[in-house]
Amino acid sequence: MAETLLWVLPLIPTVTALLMLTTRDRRVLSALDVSGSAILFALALVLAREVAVGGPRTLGVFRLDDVGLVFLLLLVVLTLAVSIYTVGWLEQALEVGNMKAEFLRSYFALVHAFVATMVVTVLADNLGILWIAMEGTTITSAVLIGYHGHHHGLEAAWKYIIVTTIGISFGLFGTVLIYAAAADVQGGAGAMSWSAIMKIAPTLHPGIVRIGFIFAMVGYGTKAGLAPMHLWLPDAHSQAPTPVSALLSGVLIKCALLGIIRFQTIAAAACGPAFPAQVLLIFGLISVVVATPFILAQRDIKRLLGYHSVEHVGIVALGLGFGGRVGTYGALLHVVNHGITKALAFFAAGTAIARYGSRDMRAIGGLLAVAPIGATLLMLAALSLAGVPPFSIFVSELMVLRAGIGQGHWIAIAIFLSMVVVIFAGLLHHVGVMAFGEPTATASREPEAWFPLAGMLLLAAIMILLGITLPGSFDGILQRATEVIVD
Amino acid sequence: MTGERPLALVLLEMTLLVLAGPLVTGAIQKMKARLQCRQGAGVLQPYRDLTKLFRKGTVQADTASGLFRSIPVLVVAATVAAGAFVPVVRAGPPAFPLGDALMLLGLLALARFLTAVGALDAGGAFGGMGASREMTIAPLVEPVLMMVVFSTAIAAGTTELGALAAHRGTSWLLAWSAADFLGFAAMLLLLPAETGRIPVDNPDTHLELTMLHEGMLLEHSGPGLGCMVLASHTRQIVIVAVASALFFPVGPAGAGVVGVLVGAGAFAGKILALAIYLALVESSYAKLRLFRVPQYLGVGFVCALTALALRIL
Amino acid sequence: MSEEALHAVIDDLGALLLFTMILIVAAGQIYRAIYAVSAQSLLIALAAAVLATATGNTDLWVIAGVTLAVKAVALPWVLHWIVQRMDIRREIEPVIPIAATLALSVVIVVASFQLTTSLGPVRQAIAGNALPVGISLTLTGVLVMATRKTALTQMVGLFASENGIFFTAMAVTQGMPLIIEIGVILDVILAALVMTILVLRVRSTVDADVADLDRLRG
Amino acid sequence: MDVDSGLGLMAACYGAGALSSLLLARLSGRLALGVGHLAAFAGAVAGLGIALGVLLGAPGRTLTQPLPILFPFARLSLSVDGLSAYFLFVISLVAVAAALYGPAYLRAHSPDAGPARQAAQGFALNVFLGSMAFVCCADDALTFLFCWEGMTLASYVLVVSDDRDGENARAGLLYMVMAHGGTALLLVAFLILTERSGAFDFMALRAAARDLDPATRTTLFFLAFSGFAAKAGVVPLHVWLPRAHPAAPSHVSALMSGVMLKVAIYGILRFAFDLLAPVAGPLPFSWGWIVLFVGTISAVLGVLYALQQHDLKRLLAFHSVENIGIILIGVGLAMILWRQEGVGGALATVALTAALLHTVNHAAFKGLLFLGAGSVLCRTHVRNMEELGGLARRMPWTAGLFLLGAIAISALPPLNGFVSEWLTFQALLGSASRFHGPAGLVIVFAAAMLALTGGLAAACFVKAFGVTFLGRPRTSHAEHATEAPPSMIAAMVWLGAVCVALGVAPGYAMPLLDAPTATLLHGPVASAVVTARGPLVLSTALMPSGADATAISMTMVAALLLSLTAIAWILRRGLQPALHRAAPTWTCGMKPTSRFDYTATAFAKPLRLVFEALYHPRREVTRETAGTPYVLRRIHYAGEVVDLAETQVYHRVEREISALSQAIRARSTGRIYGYIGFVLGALFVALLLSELGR
Repeated sequence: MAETLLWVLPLIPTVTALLMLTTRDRRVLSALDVSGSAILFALALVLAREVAVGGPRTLGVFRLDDVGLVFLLLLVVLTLAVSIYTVGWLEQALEVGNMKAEFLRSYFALVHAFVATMVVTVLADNLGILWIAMEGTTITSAVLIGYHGHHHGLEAAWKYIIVTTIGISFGLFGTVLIYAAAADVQGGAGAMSWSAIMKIAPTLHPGIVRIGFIFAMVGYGTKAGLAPMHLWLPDAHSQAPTPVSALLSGVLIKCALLGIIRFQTIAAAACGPAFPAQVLLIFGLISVVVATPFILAQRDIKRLLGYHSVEHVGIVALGLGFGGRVGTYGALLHVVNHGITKALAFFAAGTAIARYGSRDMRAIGGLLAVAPIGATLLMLAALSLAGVPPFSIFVSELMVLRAGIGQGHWIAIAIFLSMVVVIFAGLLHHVGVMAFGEPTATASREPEAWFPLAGMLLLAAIMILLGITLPGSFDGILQRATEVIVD
Repeated sequence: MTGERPLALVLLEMTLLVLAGPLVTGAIQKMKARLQCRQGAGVLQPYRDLTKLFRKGTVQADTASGLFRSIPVLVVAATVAAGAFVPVVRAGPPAFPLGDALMLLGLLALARFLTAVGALDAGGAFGGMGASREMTIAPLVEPVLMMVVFSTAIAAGTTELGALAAHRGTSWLLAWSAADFLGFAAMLLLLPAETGRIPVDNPDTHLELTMLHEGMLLEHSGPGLGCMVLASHTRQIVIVAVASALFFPVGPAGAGVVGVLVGAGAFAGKILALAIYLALVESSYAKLRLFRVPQYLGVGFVCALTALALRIL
Repeated sequence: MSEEALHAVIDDLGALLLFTMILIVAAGQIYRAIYAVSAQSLLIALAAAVLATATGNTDLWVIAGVTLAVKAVALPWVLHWIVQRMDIRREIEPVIPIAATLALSVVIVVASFQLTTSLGPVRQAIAGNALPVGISLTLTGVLVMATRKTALTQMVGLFASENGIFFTAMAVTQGMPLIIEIGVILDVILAALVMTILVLRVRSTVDADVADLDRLRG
Repeated sequence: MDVDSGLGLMAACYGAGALSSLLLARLSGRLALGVGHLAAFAGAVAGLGIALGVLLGAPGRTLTQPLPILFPFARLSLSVDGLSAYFLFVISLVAVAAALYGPAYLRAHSPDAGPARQAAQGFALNVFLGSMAFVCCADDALTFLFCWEGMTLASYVLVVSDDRDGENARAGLLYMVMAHGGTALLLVAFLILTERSGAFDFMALRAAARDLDPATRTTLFFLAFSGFAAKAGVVPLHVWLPRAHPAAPSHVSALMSGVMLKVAIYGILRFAFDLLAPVAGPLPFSWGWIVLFVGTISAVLGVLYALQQHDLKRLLAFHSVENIGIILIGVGLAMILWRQEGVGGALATVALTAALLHTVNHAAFKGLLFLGAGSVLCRTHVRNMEELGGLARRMPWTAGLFLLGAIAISALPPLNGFVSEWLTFQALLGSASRFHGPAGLVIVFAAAMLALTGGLAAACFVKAFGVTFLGRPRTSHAEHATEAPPSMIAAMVWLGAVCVALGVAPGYAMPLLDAPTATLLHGPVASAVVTARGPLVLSTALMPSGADATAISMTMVAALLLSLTAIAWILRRGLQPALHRAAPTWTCGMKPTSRFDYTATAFAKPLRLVFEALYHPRREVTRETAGTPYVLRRIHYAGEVVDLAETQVYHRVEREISALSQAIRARSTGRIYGYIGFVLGALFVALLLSELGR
């Protein structure tokens, strides 16, 4: 049952994508969109229960263990939320003219193809497949980023595809080296499956693995938006259509992180946990520090959120770098929390942008007056991103911090905390500028549409829920995932 | 501990202070007049003024609030109450806890506070000016006064004036330590400021620009003004009494009627001495500019601080 | 063919690959770069063939064929077509002088050899020149992208570095599983396709080279 | 009421209030507001019940309430011991008034508020009160932090909710940022402990703290202390306070100034005497002295800056800085004296009693004053004193109660402010005679500064009350003011009554202080030391010198004052019936107008000149002359006093950071080859480093 699901899961978005091409009617497309995501969601939940009780499931090059499960859940939840949000967003976008009715089906098809590739990356056990799917996400999302067709979008798309392809090719190089090291010990195709490699990892040649890990780290790190390879990220995430931005920031960079985690486990087994931890720690710190000034001095709200993703990916890397059960657990939790919160933030920002017809935060004013609920959600998301309880991100940051203190990385902690406080100030300032004050003339006064709100409220509910409690089942998954990574 | 001063005695001392208050003023005025080679009014003049005031009718500013009428009452009550905490004729704590030096200073501050509020109530520039200046000087005087009190209190381990006096016993100048001298010097510097006399304030003037305390009384009239004046008389004698209780021996504790009489005589003597001092200062100095006063008080502050330091080190 | 001979051949091919890479770096004209890349791909295909004969791994024949068809012929042809389709300037516009780029590539080569010699005792295939050559090919390819202004030259650099990876994959591991190789090549084709579309669209909407756009900053 | 179920009840009340005000807002904003505040009122009453139940219950009684397991890695629970109960008591005391005051105020102050805003205010108020109450009841780090941040967040919402102008937003921002920074420090302090203990509950933290080395212990304390100080508005971390507190609705200002700062005090006490305290022996030397020093500085600077404010609520906010300083003097003294051999114990109790008593006193009179300022604000919509005046005749109740509060905060007998300052003085004196050498001098200096503070406070409130309520109205706003609605008056009367009660019969309040003093000091309890000679007498028995201790009786003094007032009143009526008439004020014969009245600026000018060095006053005078310079048409004077910490430190830092980030951002050329270069460089450097790392 579960094994077949492993095959079915990637097929669903693929089929949905193909179905999209058969019609032009917007309602049908939206219905397809939502139902496809819903089915994916449901099946993923079934699979999750299977795995939670029966342990990892393997089928050919596909394998779902608890680590993958964490990412899979995030993926399907966000896909569903995005679909719901898109229904409402589309109307606004069509009015404004960002989207052309005749290209809609290709848009939807691409989105689902994108989702399909991401599903594969999450399910892939074979590092080669992982890489292929990852490159696949690059290609599909590149088209989506350039979708609006104005030359900002095209520029972003070009930068995105070139830079990430380079990164990914480094990733491939890393994969090749790991494969080479593994093939020495045990030849054949099995030498490329992560689970098989993990069995023999301690016997691998540390030198090669070391080089391989660095290549993979930089490669997938580029895709994950770790500084200093992050430069494409704010461009891409700011230019993509809002739902796509949410997927990019919420899920895609997390998939890249999954890749990094896979290689980290191998490296940790082969040349001791200290080495990959150090690398992750350094990249994480760089990301947090580099993101700060750009967040403070930002004017474009979506770029702001993009740089925020850089910071948070950095925090995840820090968590993995601090290591230990706590750190890893915190990092995984942070992956989920940030994914959900960031998607929410992008949604709220998207509606605000549609309302004001501008992405300059100085032009968006008095949002609370014209759109109280949307503004409130935006502020909630911002506060959560800034790490304020009772919102989810506080908990995961707390654990990362705890791990750091436990390991005694005082300097890292000091830098991290001061940056977090400064970023908090900047973010709150920006949001305050948008939310308070008198609404600007350009603002449309029409009441808030329900469909985008529904998508946002779903995410906000999860965000607050994860902020005030951690359900036992979810905790169990995280615990087992931590075990997989740590020992 | 058993108190040496029963309630009756305390009240008696308090009334004594109230009654003797105007006399001290009169005496000082007389001495000043003499020193300035004038005849001067009789020593009892303040009493006459008071009785006259209490007979007169009142003119109240039409802008004043209902508060204005009750201000003089509260002021005089607070000031007189402060008089209850000073040992006059007999040292030693009262038979029952009442109030200490801090309470005394607090009540005087309350009186000052209310006076200033009353001064602002009528509106008009002079009241405000007086209040502003009074409330500028007061915060500078109070800490110094407190430190003087502390400098003796630390030795005695209490801030209750009767107990302080008892602790000092009948030791006289010869028995003084350096701290006592310094403290007393500070006290002498403070007396004119607290009693509103030259060089800090000038009780005789009614030239608006120079007056502090008088400025606050401008809008009061008749019995109200009477209360205010009585209050300032009382305040003066209370301060003087505090000074004498802190530094001079008070009538021996536990003595009988004779002792009380002796104490009363001693009290009169001490008060007279300090009155003479005040008169001398007033007629031999000029009033300071308002913004020179802080320097003047600074000297007192240094003396008091040194006194404290000597006590502690 | 004997083990030593095989490694000797592979090393020679590696040397040739490095040479073509130098050509790409030094190329002052877009056509030269394109030809150099196709030549490079040709050498890769050759290497695949050699390995196939040596190891008798039939997958490698397929790979050799695909590489020949796609990377040595198709992609260069596409690039060529683009150049002619929209007559962009033939000259390559370097960000830093070509001489400097050459110097940097030398640094890269030396560094990668140093890197691999410090690996310690490993199998001949890795200890030999294959790995360092692969690394330096990959990095130099990226270096080309980082020092050229036009979109086409960047694509050229990308393919070059892909070649480096392919060479490493074959030489060091005697070829990865076929499906993976195919998938990789498919991805490369798709990526090339999307890039081409982007280049053309930018050229058609705003008459500019996509790699020159720098509106998004900060 | 059954105390054990109280916590649940209180939580239910606040929760219900929060939710109902969100849900009812769709029906009607006013309804939501009313119900929300009603629930808050109920919650506050429940809080009072719990607090009194624990404080007056069996000694050492602690009620603990495990919470559902929300996080697998932490066991959460609430526990109300003496200290918690006392602060819960203080919070609820003011909360009652605020809940009573709120609806009428909000309606009168911003009648045009939409339902969304009213819902937000009702919701935030309940969350604010609830989280404040539960911070004090938290028995584990996680609950503490959650409620702590909830408190900050809710108050932030209330601050920005009042008016949607930029001023509030900026104030809120500054507030949030500083609070967040403080929380970050707390977080580290807590986490260091949790890492050692492996658990989050305070019991485990105590155990972990038992075997700390002195250096770590002290580091932890100062981490926590600076975290709390940022919240308590201790100089130099006070800059947010005078901006944020006035910006909030007045009853919330009352809560923030009167209560929220005290929660920080609670945190300091909890850390110093409970969590981090060594098993035996006195606290590390540096703690108490630094706290004492900081407290003294805050007290003096707070009142000095307050003197120069013309914004009524801002002035009050600065006074909170002062009073927190006074409380910290007591706390620091208690830290110094605690477990000192000899009679240090009794003295420590006196000091702590003074601090705790001043906590509740300040809550009462500061709450009263803010509510008074609020009713002035909602009737005149003016916060600047210079535009007020003459309100005493138009709002007699408000004026009277404000005057009461003013006398209390100026530490004048017979009201409560005097009592706690008297105790502080006694503690200072006692310890001064105990510590010979420089230590004693420092203490005496603190005493002198305290005295100075009292005097300045009196001056400040003569100005505040006189300029706002007395004289003639300066603007039409003040001209047409009317008395505040009865519910607001009632709230003020409640707090005023507390002030009088605590002032006239403080002895009866001492039993409330037994539990906290016992919990913290394990030494002689408050009433054993302070009211040893009967509830009507404040004394400092068991004083070190052994000599006859000082004893005063507020009740007696009050009685004396009362009787004397009666006598004086007779005197005031005059010895014989005489005519009584009203006439215009004497202004040298000119027709008096409101322009003759002394302004706040003018009133504070002499002190501004005396303390010029601290103020750096800025003044510009512009003269309009008619042709010749000798004929002046009008002179325009503008002057202001700058807060040194703010201008010299905060603005500078802010400017530097933003300038830096602007510069960095400007460096980025959106050139793709640059992007690629970074990727390549990163890889290259990483490879090299890994090689060197071997």
